[in-house]
Amino acid sequence: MSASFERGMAAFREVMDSPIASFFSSCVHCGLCAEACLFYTETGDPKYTPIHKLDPLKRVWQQEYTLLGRLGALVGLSKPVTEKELEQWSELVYDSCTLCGRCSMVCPVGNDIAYMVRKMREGMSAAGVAPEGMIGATQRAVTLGSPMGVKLPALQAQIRAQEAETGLSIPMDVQGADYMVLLSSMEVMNFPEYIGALGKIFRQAGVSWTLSSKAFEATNSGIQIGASDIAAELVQRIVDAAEGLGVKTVISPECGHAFTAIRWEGPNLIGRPYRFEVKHILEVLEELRQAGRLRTQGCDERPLTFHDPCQIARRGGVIEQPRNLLKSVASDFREMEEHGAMNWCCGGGGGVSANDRAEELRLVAFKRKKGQVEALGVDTLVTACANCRIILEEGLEHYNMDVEVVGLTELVAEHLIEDDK
Amino acid sequence: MSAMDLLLWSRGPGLAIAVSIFAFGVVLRLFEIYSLGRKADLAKPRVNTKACAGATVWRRMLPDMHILRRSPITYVAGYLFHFGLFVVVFLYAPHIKLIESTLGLSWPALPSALVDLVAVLTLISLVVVLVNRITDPVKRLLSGFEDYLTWAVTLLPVLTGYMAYHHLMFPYQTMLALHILSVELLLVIFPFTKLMHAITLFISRWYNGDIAARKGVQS
Amino acid sequence: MAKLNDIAAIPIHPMALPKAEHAYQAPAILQQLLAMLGRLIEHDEPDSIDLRALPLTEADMQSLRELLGEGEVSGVVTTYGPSQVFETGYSGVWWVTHMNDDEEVIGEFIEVTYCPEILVSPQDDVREAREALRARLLQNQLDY
Amino acid sequence: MSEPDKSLFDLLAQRGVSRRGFLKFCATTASMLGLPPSMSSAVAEALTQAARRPSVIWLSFQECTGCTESLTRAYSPTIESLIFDAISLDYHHTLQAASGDAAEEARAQAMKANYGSYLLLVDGSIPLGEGGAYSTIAGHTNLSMLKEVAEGAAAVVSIGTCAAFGGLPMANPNPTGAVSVKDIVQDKPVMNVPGCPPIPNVIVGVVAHFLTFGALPELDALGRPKVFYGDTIHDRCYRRPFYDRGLFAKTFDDEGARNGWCLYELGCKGPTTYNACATLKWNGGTSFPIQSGHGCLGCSEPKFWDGGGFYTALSTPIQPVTGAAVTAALAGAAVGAAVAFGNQSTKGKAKAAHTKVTIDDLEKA
Repeated sequence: MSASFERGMAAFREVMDSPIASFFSSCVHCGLCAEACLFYTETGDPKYTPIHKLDPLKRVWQQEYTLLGRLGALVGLSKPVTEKELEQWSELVYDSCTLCGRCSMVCPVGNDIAYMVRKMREGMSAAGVAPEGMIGATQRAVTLGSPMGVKLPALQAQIRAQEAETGLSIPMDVQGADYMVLLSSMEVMNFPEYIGALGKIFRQAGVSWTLSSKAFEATNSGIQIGASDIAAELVQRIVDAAEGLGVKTVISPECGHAFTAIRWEGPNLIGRPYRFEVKHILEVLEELRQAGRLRTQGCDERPLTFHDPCQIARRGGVIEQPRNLLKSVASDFREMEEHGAMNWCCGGGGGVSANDRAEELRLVAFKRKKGQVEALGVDTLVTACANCRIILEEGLEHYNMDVEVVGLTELVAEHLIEDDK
Repeated sequence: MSAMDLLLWSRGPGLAIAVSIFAFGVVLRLFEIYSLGRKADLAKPRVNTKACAGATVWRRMLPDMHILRRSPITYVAGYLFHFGLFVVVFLYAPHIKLIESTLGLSWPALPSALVDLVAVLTLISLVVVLVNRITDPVKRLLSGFEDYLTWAVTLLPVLTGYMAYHHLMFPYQTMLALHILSVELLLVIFPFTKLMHAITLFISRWYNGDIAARKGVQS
Repeated sequence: MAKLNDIAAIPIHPMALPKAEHAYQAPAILQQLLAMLGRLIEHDEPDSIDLRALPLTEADMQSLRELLGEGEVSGVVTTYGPSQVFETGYSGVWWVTHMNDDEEVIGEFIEVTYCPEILVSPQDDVREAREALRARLLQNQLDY
Repeated sequence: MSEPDKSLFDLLAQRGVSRRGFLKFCATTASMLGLPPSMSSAVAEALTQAARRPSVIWLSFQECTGCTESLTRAYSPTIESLIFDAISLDYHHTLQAASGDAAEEARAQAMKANYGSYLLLVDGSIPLGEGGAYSTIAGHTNLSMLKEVAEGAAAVVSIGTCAAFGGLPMANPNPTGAVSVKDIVQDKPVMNVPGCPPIPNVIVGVVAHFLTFGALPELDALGRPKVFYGDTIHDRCYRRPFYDRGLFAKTFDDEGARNGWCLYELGCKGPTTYNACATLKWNGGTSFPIQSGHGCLGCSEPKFWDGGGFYTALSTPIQPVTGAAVTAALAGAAVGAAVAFGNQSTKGKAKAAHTKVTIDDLEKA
């Protein structure tokens, strides 16, 4: 079997549910979702209006799931969706949507547009119109265990380096540990200090934790490309490892969509609830801080702000925790005007960062974040998502801005009180 | 057919037909929507979502201030004509009488002159909405025949009502008949066009609020 | 039907007398009279208002009468029922009420003129009167 | 009998009407005709010029004699009655002294003598059911009599709602198959003077207009003289300001009713009824229904008897809609269930056809 238009159409039919039918029934074409989408606000091109990106899905719904649409189709009044259209829509559904969900927050009739784009990608990927870059990343994730092709030996090498630097030992495959930590390839390759930071924090807090050699990768390309079967396979690896080790809690790394994949979509993908809990690393850190087990000293005095990763804040509900943590280690924390649940995306979420052909558009969309940072006059940007971090760094560099990007976990780790070793 | 015949038809069989199609259509559409079903969410929710979903239904009545600044015409004209329609439809004495006679519910009316003024504001804002739809690139891209049809069918009852009240163009009986017929047209197309949003927006907001609230976000 | 005997017990509420605030049209009519007086003075154009063509309340009529008042001249023209004519407190504004033999009002006007036409002796009548008088004198001469 | 060489003015003079009296007559006639006071000189001129004393034939069909009663209640016996002195009412089987063959003979004579110029006044509707057997006069059906008399008429005036629009006899279920005059007479000018009954002054007024100006007055779309039927009762109602302020009597004995508030909610049909009741009033200008505390029934409009209850507001449906709506909703549920079944099957088929997507399925072959 291979991807085909028919498989795509069948997938559209399969994903249709009551919320989608209600959303399409409610849309009054007011166009306000455009004003919430950075791809529209930064380009001014109306084709980037979020609801417009769903046009083929809407027509399938109308023509196949409403009486009037069926009658219309019978007498030849409706325009059937064509393969060519799906190819055209590929750019709108993949390149110009980060699934950030900002449109879903402002729609006056309450349509969750991001929910529908996620569903629409099921059909788009089945029809074979997903971007090459994302297909490649997905294939690597399944065959190699990581979209970036990071294998266990690479991780082990990074762990050894961190152990050397911190003088701590990083636990691996510890049966019965309380926490199993997941990582994203980007952290492994680009920000290995995250692993060291975790080691320091957990040592101070006295937490029993472990990594798994069978499942350390938390990112899930299946979610981004919209192939639930593949996403389920990737989630299953983690579930098997966590349940095999008998951990109580699995910790999602500082990566937005990984959190969505493992925390919110996972149980639905594998078709059953977990026998463990899933928490984002920031939730765990804030719990430890509140319990007095995470003690810090000193404050970073640089003016800094926090970039909310969409999937962690707006689509993940982790909003207060990073602020509490940040305030405990920074004295000049400034909020962007629109933040938390109404933050603006960096432009690289939802698989856009893995999609080479979207790069130019993504850098145009970055102007929104650039403007937000400039308005605050800060020189440090804290965030909690490895993907955001890379996109922010690229964008800042592209626009020649002298702003440093820091991971929140590492920032917290830097201010840990050094206990007797 | 005399004006009186037309009026009697519109007040009698016409209304019965229109209300029947409306009731038929709305029930059918609700079946269509709910029959597609929704998979139970197996992920452990952060909070009990019912109250939050209900809150979203109400919260979406208010604009996001940043979006309001970006698109003031959509909001101001949109609010104005929705508010105007509400006043004209539900606070004008003859309309209340109609509701009372069919549903048995009644409430005090506003002075006719005030309703008249609101009707004018409604008409103006509807025209603004149309101009905005034609000139704004986003709205123009999204708009099709249905959008212009529903606009016209929404405008007509207000316009004919205003004209009947002021005895413009046709004798009162004819104008009143046209007014009632225009409302009947609205009822007939309501379930099968985006006018249905007046009902489904509550369902949509509920779903939206529910999806967000499971994750601990008030949307 | 037994209740029919209680018919005397049904309360009867006489309608309240019209109140001054129910005089909706009177102010508008006064405005109109002002304009009519202007045209009479400047262009010598008399005019009148047909009160029965207007939807006036009793209160309107009453307040109009009170506001206009009564002036120096009043009289009755008796022809096919009486016609009452009086000048209001405002010179040039006359109130004319035509009645039939049964004294039912068949026409009611406010006339803005120097003298209502019905009071002026018709030229033909004056001419006939001269002839009649002349004939009478001629008769008298014969008699003497 | 008739003196066709004499003008109305001459006739009046003959009866001792003075020049002042004539002036008064013209002023009140203009007022009655709904003309502005300045038109009274035009009336005077027309009357002095006019030299006619037309024959009038009055036919009564399916009616209650209310219209004739109304006519005889026109201000008596003075000025307007002179108009009737000026016409020759040659046949009116209720009012005339002659009866039987003599009466019918008078009609035949009048028709013969004035063929093509007489005015035909009709009250009552014409039954067509059972070959017209429901109403006959001297062995003639109403239909045949109307056709016969209308043929030689200069114009026809339908007096009352029955003649004008079918009225009560034509009301649902219309057992006699009643129709209006206009349904029968289509080759003559027909003027409608509806009302149940029409205001007496209006009957007199339209005849006066015919006498004065030699023609029917300007008519509206329903064939009614605009001077009397140009405005709705509602437009000319002294209670209108209460409507505009939203003050309505809720029952016939509440505070609002006592304060003279608008009767809209008590079923007043004033807004859709064109007539002169609110200005001309009844009983010599004494009052009219709304002034006496009752809503307008809309009696001068077509189908007023079938237009919903007299005591239900104009904006309410005239037939219940709840039953139809419930039935329709049930039908919607039934069709909805069928569509739901279809949707489930469409979705089910898509699901059944689903084969697990693997990484090899992401690209087209």
